[in-house]
Amino acid sequence: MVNVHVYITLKEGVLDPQGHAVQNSLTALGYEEVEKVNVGKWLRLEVADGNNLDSRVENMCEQLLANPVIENYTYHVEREAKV
Amino acid sequence: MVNVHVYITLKEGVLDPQGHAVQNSLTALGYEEVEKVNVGKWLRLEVADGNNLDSRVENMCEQLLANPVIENYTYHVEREAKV
Amino acid sequence: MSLQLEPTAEEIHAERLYADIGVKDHEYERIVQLMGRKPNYTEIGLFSVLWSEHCSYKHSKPLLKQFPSTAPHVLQGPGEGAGVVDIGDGQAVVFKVESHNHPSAVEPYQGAATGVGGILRDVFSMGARPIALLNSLRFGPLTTPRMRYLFEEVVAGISGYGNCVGVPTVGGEIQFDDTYDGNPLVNAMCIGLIDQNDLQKGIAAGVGNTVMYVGAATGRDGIHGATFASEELNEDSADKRPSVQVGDPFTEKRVLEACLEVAKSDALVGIQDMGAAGLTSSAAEMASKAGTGIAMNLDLVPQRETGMTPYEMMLSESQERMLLVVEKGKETEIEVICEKWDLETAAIGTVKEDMRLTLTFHGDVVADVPVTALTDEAPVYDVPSEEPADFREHQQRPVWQPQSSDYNETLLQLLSQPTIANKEWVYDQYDHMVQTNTVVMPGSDAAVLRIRGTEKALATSMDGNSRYIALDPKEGGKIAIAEAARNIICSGAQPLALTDCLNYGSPEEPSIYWQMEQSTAGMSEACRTFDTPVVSGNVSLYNETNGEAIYPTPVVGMVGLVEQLDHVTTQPFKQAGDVIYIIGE
Amino acid sequence: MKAAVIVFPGSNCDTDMSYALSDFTDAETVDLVPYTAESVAEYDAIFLPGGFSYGDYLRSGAIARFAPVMQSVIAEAEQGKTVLGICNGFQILLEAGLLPGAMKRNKDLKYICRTVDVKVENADTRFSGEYEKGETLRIPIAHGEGNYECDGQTYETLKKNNRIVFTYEADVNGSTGQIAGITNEAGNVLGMMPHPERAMETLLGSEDGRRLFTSVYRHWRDTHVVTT
Ligand SMILES: Nc1ncnc2c1ncn2[C@@H]1O[C@H](COP(=O)(O)OP(=O)(O)O)[C@@H](O)[C@H]1O
Repeated sequence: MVNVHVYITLKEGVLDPQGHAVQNSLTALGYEEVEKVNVGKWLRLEVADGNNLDSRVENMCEQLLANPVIENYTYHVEREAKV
Repeated sequence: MVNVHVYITLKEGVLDPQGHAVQNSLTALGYEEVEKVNVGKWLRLEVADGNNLDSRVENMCEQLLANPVIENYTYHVEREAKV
Repeated sequence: MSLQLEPTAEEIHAERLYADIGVKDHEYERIVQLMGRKPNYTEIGLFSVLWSEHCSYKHSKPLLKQFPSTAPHVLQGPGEGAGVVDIGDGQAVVFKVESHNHPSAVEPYQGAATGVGGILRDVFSMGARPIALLNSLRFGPLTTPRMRYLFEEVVAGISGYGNCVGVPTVGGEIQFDDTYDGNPLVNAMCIGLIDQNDLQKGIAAGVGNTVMYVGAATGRDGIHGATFASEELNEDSADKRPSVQVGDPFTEKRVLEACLEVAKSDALVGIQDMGAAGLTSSAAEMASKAGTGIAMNLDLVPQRETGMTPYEMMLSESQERMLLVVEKGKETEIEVICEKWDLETAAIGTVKEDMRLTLTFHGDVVADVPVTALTDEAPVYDVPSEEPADFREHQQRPVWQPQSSDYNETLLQLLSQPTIANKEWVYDQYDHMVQTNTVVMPGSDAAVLRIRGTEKALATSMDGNSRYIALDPKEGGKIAIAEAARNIICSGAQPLALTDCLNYGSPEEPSIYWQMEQSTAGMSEACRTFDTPVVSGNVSLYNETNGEAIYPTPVVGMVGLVEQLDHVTTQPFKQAGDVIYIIGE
Repeated sequence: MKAAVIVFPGSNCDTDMSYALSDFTDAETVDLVPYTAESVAEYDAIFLPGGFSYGDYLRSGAIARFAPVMQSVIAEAEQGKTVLGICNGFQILLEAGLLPGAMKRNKDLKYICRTVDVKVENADTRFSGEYEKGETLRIPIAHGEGNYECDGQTYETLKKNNRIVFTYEADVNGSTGQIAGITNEAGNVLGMMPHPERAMETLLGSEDGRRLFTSVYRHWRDTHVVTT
């Protein structure tokens, strides 16, 4: 079993209303040092390890997890340290 | 300027209907190797570097970014490689 | 927590562990007497939730008895999931209000959302399709970030849940006052429509019938929610947080559709929502109403988490779950319907003759309790009451005549009070039109919903003014009913009946109990005058923060019938030149 | 005309849509078709209703787009059959790639339920034939994710080819070009966020939505019924 972490965010150039709202709230709370915020998703998948893990994960992202029209994704596979 | 990445997820034991729906959908699409999905948030903050960065970020998480009642968070600070 | 780590019956007794879960010494003694032995950990857990104020009404039952609750048009008064009122043509309207104050104070979004979820289930478990939601909210002044957060999140939670399930939120009311600073109130009401033939009850009748579980799997959510709701909030409340229940409106929508289909099946004998105190209250109450017992095998309960103990399963308040009693041999009929809606089902038990709730787990009997001990034998307290010292003072105060030198300015000041101001910001977030029956939308005196296929409509409104009640509970109680009735009448409807939510501080405080007595007496009197019986309701006590109680806040939800759609009247002035009358004093 | 209204788990405007069709058009058949149906080929027009299919989890429409029935819906759309998605239905059509662009959360992050002014930009489609170009309609919106997003080039193409059928008269949710509804290139698929099925009767506030359904019906009649 491996943990796959998928990170999804809006593409550069796509307005991020959520990020904007978070940044405004941070400024209002006095965190003026924060200059930009993007809000994205982080999905953790527990996956049975196997052949083609990478290409399978990529397919999942392309097909379902991210919307390629407005989103980018990256992922990384975390293999538990062998005992 | 540094990039701070904040990762937010539901606490252990808190129902994650979203994760559940995504997992079902992945199974239906034939990705039966996926045994569990959690959907969390990933925020990227561009922050002016400075003193107490860590404690400031922690405060932001506690105060606004995460909902400590049901969510856990972690973060890491990515400093751009010096030229 | 594993089973072996649970305290033994002896330890629970010797170390008074029952007190940690809200059971008083004399209550414990009574439990031992009723059982003929000391309860084990699971058993004391069952008692702690069923004997909590939330489930047993131990401090409020005598007061509820005063309410008129019968009339020729009342088909079902208090006692079931919701009240049922005849509206002619073989149809009936089903409604109830429920509080979710404490959960909302801790986690406002989920607290409010699951409040909506719970009241929806109370209505559709009767076999009725929910056609409208309302809510009554109380917050402190919006001057602190915390209060603005609570307010925004409560509204978002109501909207997030109701909108997704597809039941329009058509009305409600909001007031802001210092008294709610530490203890906001979130009361949600649901109205359903049903063909009288389809009415269902929460009973476990028919020895040998199967007890089935439908809906979301059980997790450790909200364990002790019902006890928690019966305690005051204090600094420790934060520690109880991880037990927060999270709502899943998508599952609720499927449970709703499945239950309405199941309700048409002959296989169904009884059905009840697993609300507060989950599996415990639904099983015990269904058996109690039928005079039967239930034996359940907890290994068969669908579980979301591993290693759950019987105690945890019985007390879990995981949302979107229903308990069904199904005619033996007809289980597949139910399974087929649930499968269509992609829902988990499990046959987890059997109706017994012995009038006991018997639970087995991993082959052992882990609880064996007489059903009546859990329900009928729950204590009812005769509480001392005492007129508060300042009551007479208030009464003797001279009538205050407001003075204003600039009426325009005063008017603007009044209109900018959050309590008076336009609430569009709130109701724009609620889908108030889905199901396409909303004739009068939020913003008028009462919301009006047409009944498709007829010329009739329903009018509904929620009202309550705790300041009046704090000053004079009896008159204030009458005023609350009268206000609701006026709103219904102004909309062109005849008031039919009402549901009420009684939000107060600790009943163990004599002056608060006195307020409860007086205000409910006033309400009862007004109900008789208007011929609007109370068909359902809810009681929320211990609304206090660090010893400071809220104003007594009974809230009324009334439903009226519009006989002809063209009787519907709305609030705004219609055109220049129309004459304005004032009726009344 | 045989009309199919698809019911996904979590759809909640399905019955409203079906009333709009059966009470206000001359459609012979209006069926609520479950998401598990294998084919919708027998229908002349396919309607994807509003609601929260699959709870709108992950992204609205993302999971519904893979519901079993969608294969057939996509195939029929590609063959030129009339397909109309309203609100969540629009979101599903976007996710399915039958229409360009994507939906984001409303610019102020709140769900909005309100009747708004919607302008008819193109009255020359099978969905809007009974409206006048430039006409203002009063139609309710009810959505949290109706902030339509597309890249500049897509927007230019939509404009150039008259594929923008409806726009909001005010910026209600942040949509690119205040877009409220668009068609595909062939003009047989329409997605729109406003709810015409909620604007069928003056009793409920407006009947400006009626002509959308009658337009679809008339188009079907004109192309299928041989008049003698
Ligand atoms: N204030 C009240 N007025 C009238 N009836 C009430 C009141 N409070 C509770 N009831 C009735 O008592 C019964 C039990 O209520 P409750 O425990 O809230 O049900 P549930 O288990 O569905 O939450 C219900 O029929 C309810 O309508």
